[in-house]
Amino acid sequence: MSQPAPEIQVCVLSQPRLLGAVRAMLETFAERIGFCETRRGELVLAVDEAMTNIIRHGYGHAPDCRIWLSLRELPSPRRGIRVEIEDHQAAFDPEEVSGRSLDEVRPGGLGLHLIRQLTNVCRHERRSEGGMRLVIEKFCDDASTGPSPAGTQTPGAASR
Amino acid sequence: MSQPAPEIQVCVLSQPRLLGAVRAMLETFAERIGFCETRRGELVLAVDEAMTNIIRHGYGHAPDCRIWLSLRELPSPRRGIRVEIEDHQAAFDPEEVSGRSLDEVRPGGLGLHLIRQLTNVCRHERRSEGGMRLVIEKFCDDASTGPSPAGTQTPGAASR
Amino acid sequence: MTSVDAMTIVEEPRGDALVLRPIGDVDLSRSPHMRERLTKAIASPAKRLIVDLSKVPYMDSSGVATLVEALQHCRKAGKKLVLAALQPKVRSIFEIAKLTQVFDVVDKVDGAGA
Amino acid sequence: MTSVDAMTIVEEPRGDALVLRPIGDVDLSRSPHMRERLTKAIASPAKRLIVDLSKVPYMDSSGVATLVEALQHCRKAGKKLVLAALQPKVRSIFEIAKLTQVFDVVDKVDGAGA
Ligand SMILES: Nc1ncnc2c1ncn2[C@@H]1O[C@H](COP(=O)(O)OP(=O)(O)O)[C@@H](O)[C@H]1O
Ligand SMILES: Nc1ncnc2c1ncn2[C@@H]1O[C@H](COP(=O)(O)OP(=O)(O)O)[C@@H](O)[C@H]1O
Repeated sequence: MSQPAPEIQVCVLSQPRLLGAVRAMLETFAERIGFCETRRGELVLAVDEAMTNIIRHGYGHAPDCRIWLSLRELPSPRRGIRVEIEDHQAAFDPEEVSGRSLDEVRPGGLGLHLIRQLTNVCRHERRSEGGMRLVIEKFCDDASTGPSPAGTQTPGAASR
Repeated sequence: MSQPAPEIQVCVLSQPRLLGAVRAMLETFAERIGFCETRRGELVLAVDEAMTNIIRHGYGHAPDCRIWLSLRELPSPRRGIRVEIEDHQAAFDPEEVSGRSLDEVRPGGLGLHLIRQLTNVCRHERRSEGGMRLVIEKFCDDASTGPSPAGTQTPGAASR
Repeated sequence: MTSVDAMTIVEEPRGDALVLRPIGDVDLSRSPHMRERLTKAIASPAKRLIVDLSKVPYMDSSGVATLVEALQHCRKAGKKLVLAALQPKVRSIFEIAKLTQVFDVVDKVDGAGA
Repeated sequence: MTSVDAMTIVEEPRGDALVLRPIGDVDLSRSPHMRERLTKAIASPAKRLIVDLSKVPYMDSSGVATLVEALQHCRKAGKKLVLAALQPKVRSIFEIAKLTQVFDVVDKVDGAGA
């Protein structure tokens, strides 16, 4: 890749108790980049949801798998952050599982919806080494909550 | 190495503005492990001083070098954390530069002193790949401030 | 240390209501514990459960799912579930999920008739 | 974005004293900016500098070094440097460095004769 190195790269074990430390790091990084409290809270939630999904659906709660994150300041003039979140799980098709309709009241089915809603760019890729890469971008001056429309409403179909 | 994988590994560019994010992560990790506010503040300061020294003395403020950290919960019954901080700089001899005497009032010369004072284990190693590895351990129930005596008083002798 | 953390949840009976006050972030590591405590509270004689979220600065969808589940169980048991004192970040996840209409949400525990 | 951050430092003249109130962590990314501001303040007509640390939750040795350097410059210039309202974590680094005796340290800005 010809893009500059990420400012911060993290490899974290797939354990829920470690999520808080990653959130704290991202929150502080976003603050230094110039995100207001609301926007950085949204970014942190989106990334937390992605890690939560990997732990639950990707790794089925196995505590010794790995999640990789890279944090990058977006090049000016666009102020913002790109976060890439990678796993080594069996791939799933995010088009197939675009979250539930928000009009149903039931537990769950909210994660993918939140990730799309809270970010300016949100793209799933298959890694050539196996597993998935979720690329998220969030801009400092994102006035609305996210651009990406909720896709088709077919919850709970994918891997594991 | 036969020891279990570190809970969290970080690779961060050698830029002062990124230190805050690493501190926030370590602080939250230590809180979850069970460190009280005072002890985790000490651990965070020790690790910050180590990164600061690498940025200043190891890399001479070059912003595109790398610092690696690994965070590991110590196996029970010892509650605590091991942090390893690695760089790819020219090696220096920490025995030769054990910080200034605290009776002199002058700016600087405090970093190594603090690192030793605030930790229960503090050991510099040469990496076989080049560069240094600083291994720090801090226990939750560390009642005193650190065990390691200040070494010889020969400030400002090493590399760069 | 297990992978799932216990969290402090203060319980306080108030007349025929029970106030539950979780303290700290409610994420995937803590929502299982909150779920357990809610299940117990629903099985108690209390007619209303008031979840005081004033001490919860952060909640993710696993916490929201836990509360939605508790709401369903309360309805089945003929009980009321009230959410009180949501901090702004927590309120906004309920708003995005269009759940502020579904729950009884009040500004203060005292406003929950407790 | 440069590698060295500006930080907010509020300045407030009080009689013949100047109060400097940095806001936020003082680490390697911010101590150069604090150094600049202290240098200017020492060059000002103020006879005493009072550094109000009540809004500094964290300081590392680069911040301490900056203050030690300012102390030396103040002494040369026949001025007084007072540190006020240190938070516990910041106080403890001054204690470990045996610097609480070297600086004038007061609990409150008002106690600094300002
Ligand atoms: N990282 C992932 N790996 C595998 N499957 C996933 C992943 N993320 C989401 N999914 C699938 O998409 C569905 C919807 O996810 P989500 O919207 O987060 O709701 P929930 O996690 O509550 O089911 C999940 O039930 C799961 O089948
Ligand atoms: N990571 C490092 N790489 C190279 N030299 C170092 C490193 N850490 C410390 N040193 C050397 O040890 C000396 C003492 O370090 P320290 O006690 O932190 O005080 P200061 O950094 O203020 O000089 C430094 O001046 C430097 O010569």
